[in-house]
Amino acid sequence: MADAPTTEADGPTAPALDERAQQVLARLEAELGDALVEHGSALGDLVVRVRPDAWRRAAEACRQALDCDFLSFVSGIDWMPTPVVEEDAGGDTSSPVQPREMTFGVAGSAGRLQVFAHVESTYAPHWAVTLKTDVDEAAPRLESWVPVYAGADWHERETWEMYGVVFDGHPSLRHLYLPAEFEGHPLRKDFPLLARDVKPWPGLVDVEPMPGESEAGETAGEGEDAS
Amino acid sequence: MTDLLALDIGWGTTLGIKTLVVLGLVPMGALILGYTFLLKMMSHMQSRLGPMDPGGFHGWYQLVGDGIKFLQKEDIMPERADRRVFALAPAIVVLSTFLVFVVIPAGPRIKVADLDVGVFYALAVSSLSVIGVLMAGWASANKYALLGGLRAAAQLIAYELPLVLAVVGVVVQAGTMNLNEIVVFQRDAEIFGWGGIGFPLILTQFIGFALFMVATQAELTQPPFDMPVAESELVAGYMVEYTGFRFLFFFIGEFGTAFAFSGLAATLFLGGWAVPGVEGTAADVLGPIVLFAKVMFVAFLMFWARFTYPRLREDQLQALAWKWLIPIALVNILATGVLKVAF
Amino acid sequence: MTTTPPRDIPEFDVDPTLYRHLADTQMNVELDTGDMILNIGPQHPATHGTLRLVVRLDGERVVAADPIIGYMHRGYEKLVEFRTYPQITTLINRIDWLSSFANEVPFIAAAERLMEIEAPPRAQWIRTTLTELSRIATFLLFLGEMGLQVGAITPAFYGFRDREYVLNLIEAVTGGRFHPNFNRIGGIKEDLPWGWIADCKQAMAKVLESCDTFEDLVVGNPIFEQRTRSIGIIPASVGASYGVSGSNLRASGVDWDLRRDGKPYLPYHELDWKVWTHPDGDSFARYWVRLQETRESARMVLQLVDGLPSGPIMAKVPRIIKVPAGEAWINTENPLGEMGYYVVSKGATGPFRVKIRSASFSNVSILPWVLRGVFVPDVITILASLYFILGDIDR
Amino acid sequence: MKREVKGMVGGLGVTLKTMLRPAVTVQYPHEREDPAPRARGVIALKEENCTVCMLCARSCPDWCIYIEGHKEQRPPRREGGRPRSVSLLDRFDIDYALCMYCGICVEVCPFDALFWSPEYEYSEHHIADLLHDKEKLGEWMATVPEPEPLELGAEKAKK
Repeated sequence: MADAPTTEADGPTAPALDERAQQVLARLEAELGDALVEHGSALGDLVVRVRPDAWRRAAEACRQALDCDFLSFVSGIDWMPTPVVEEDAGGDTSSPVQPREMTFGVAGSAGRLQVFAHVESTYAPHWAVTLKTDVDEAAPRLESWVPVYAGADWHERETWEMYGVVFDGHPSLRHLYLPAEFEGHPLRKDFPLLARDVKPWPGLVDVEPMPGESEAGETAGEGEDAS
Repeated sequence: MTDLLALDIGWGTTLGIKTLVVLGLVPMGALILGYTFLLKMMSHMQSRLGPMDPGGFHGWYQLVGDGIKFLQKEDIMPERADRRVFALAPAIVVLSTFLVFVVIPAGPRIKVADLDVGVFYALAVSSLSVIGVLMAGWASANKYALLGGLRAAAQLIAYELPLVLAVVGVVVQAGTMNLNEIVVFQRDAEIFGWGGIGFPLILTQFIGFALFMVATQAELTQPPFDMPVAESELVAGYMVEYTGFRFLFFFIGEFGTAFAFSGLAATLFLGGWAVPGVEGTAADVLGPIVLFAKVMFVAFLMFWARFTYPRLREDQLQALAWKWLIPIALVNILATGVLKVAF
Repeated sequence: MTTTPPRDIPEFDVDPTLYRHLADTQMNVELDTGDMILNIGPQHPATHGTLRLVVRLDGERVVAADPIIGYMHRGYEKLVEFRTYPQITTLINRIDWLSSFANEVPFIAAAERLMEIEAPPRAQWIRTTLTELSRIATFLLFLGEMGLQVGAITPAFYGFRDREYVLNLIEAVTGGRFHPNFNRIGGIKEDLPWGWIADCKQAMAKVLESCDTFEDLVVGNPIFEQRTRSIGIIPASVGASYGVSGSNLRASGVDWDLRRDGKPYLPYHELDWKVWTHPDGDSFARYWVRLQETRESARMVLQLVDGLPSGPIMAKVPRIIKVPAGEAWINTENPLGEMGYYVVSKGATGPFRVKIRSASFSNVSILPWVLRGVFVPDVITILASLYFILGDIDR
Repeated sequence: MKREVKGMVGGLGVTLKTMLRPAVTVQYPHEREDPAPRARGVIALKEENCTVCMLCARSCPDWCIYIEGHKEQRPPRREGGRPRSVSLLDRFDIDYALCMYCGICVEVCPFDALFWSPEYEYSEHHIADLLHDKEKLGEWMATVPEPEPLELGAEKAKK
């Protein structure tokens, strides 16, 4: 569909797809037709976004038409920015500040949650492709890849417990890493990292000012300037 | 020894002394083998030093200290264990070790019991230990222990046969089952008219010796046949629930039996205490030393293999016993018999 | 050497019914038939840490096996979202702690690509040297460890002993035996200390000698061969669909090595080396392939230190590192297999999302398939031959 | 069959040969191997160089550095100059129970106040004792080695 990748414009100009990636794309387009929503390039690697209802068909196409017999990973991504509880919660400036508005990466997204996967070929010329698909935020569901790639089993279990995406047709969707009674989906952006909340940030300037000098401590905030 | 001291000792006292000697010998032998081979030889084979500090000289005190530590430990019994069987099992294992020691002669008169069926007796009582092992495995109420116990039972039964058959060649050649007489036979026989070193039966019974060593290794559940304890699979097999002095019993049983089997091998194949040309009281003094040296040599071979080889699988072990060792042993007996008649 | 034909294995099947029942064992173990359920781990000598295997036994034969992981899950994918790029290398060091240096490389490479920075040649060569050294360290331990798991104690000590020589080298350069934290975006932290190259050559001679020792002590031993030949056969197609990678897949005859076939990430193409494969796909093949790769790596290190270019070790890098928005997927050939990072950046000082693809995770996920029908001792052999690091499974 | 026998005997040869060679063990408390000069053992603090800029505490991924300070007036360096205000350390603690030994603090320090020392013998019975205060961190300064010379082909250090 849309040929121009909708990467954020301020990034470095993404290198165009090389010849190998072009071939992969051509084959995928032939296999999937209009189920292939968008494609883009992540530093020259092909990233395609497929319609959610074609998720398993995309896997079959990769396995059969592209010889991509090797499953690298299946995982999810939450594009929502981390909600800020208070403006200066503990004054912690050590964590990276991400943009506040929701932006999407290579090949775009329809909403907050996406599932993405990478498959490779063990045969020369070692074709590889990253597949993305959108899942509904309210009721994330997707077809399982297990019938196509047996190794998707654990990856999908992980995605399920970390993002709450339910995979239809998965043999036993149960907790992989976390205890069975765990609630919540830790890798979603609205799941707080408690380790950063329970302890005050030690980076706060704690230099007693000289008598007569103003409080507020901006005097010694030379952290950035000093070096 | 009695004439040497020119004392008239009653049979009761003699029995007491003999019992004490055996009771002392077994832990002693276990200690010596444990220290020399398990702690020191293994360490050096693995490019390490082993214990160096306890006792000052090369950590000689380490095992004694370990023994004392075991005695101080709390006596833990699994909740669902069969308590009486659990408690009895180590005692049976150690008992079988004690009983083997009884018949091994260390000199013309230094012997606890002079049985006419010594060979038969030794091999019979040594397999008593399997009952203890099976009891331990069953009573522990632990799946690993159960697997270990069952493996041990299967293994010890399979290897009893080659062990006995390997010895038959010696018995045929010496014409007696009395261990002391076998030693005397080896001392007095000559190699083509030359009696410098007597006639250690290993010269003709080399195959028998090799089979005996392999079967011994299996009897002692040492690598390459240590499936019943299999550290990396069953953790410690039938011993997994044992601690404190009960574990110490198993330890003494393991190394005591190794000592006893080395003694048997030395007696049957290497000429035992015999030193050609030395007789009477001198032989009584020299005999134990010579026997000890031979025991250490045999034990060295045993432990050398133990520290070098990986372990077989249970079915492969059975295949080895039934397909290779037993047929070879039978052929060996046949050949010995034929040659015995021919010469 | 005769190669045993593989067992009759269906080409491709996922029949979870056999182990679906075990899904419930995580909560309660129910013995509904005469089979015995044996719980191997999380504390068991053969599981190198805290892997837990629930196996259902018929006698000593495994009917079904279910690995339970997560006892060491540290949530790195979450933690890295709260850290800046320079801070992250300390964390990802600890994923596969035996070859920590190799863990850093793909992440740093991804950040460098996004920033359009290229490390100077000398830095690249030193990176390659240290990556290969960590591969040697990992494999030497494996070569000994595998002996231990099949019952021979001694090789394990040789493995630990000889690995020390390599760790000493890594420590002399990076300051850390296990956690070097030595890669920086745009280069490396420090240059080699004086006399290091000579030490390195000596150590490589020892490594090659050590490989011969393992050949005599382990590979040549008929008992070892009996225990490993045709045990745990993984056909190439099944292995690939489970994501089994690295030496494990090459032991199944797949001639695929990311150092040669992947996107170039380190100057491997300037070296003279070969990719080892073995057609059998059994435990023995996996051991054999790793033994050959250890030798190959030692030879590569010798070439690397001989051809080390001179020059700077850091490219020009802004003082505060902000990675431009974009996505990068870098996968590399780590000692345990394919290690990859999918880095999503939004232009901040830290990544927005990092998907860590660790090798052991996929290598171990094949266990339910490969353990079916083997004996309990073979379970241990197969676990050892797949060679996993718990930190690499649980991340 | 010949290969099998060779394999069995070859293994025995390896262990026997090793047994006859000296062991590699170092009897630690009696003798010790010195770690490499670059080894990251413990962090030493040169207090007079510290300006309480908090850079180390901020860049620490584990949040294990705790700093407090105060300001003081000092006489001017040159005649007639303005009096300087300097920041002095009151507290500089590193919690080695949390520290990951990454060395980021040493690297970011702009005034050369933090150094690595290869010293490693500071284990404690109580985890709280692993919090080293500025006096203790200052003591480690004595064990900081000189920077090593670099291998051939390295760029000369800029400092």
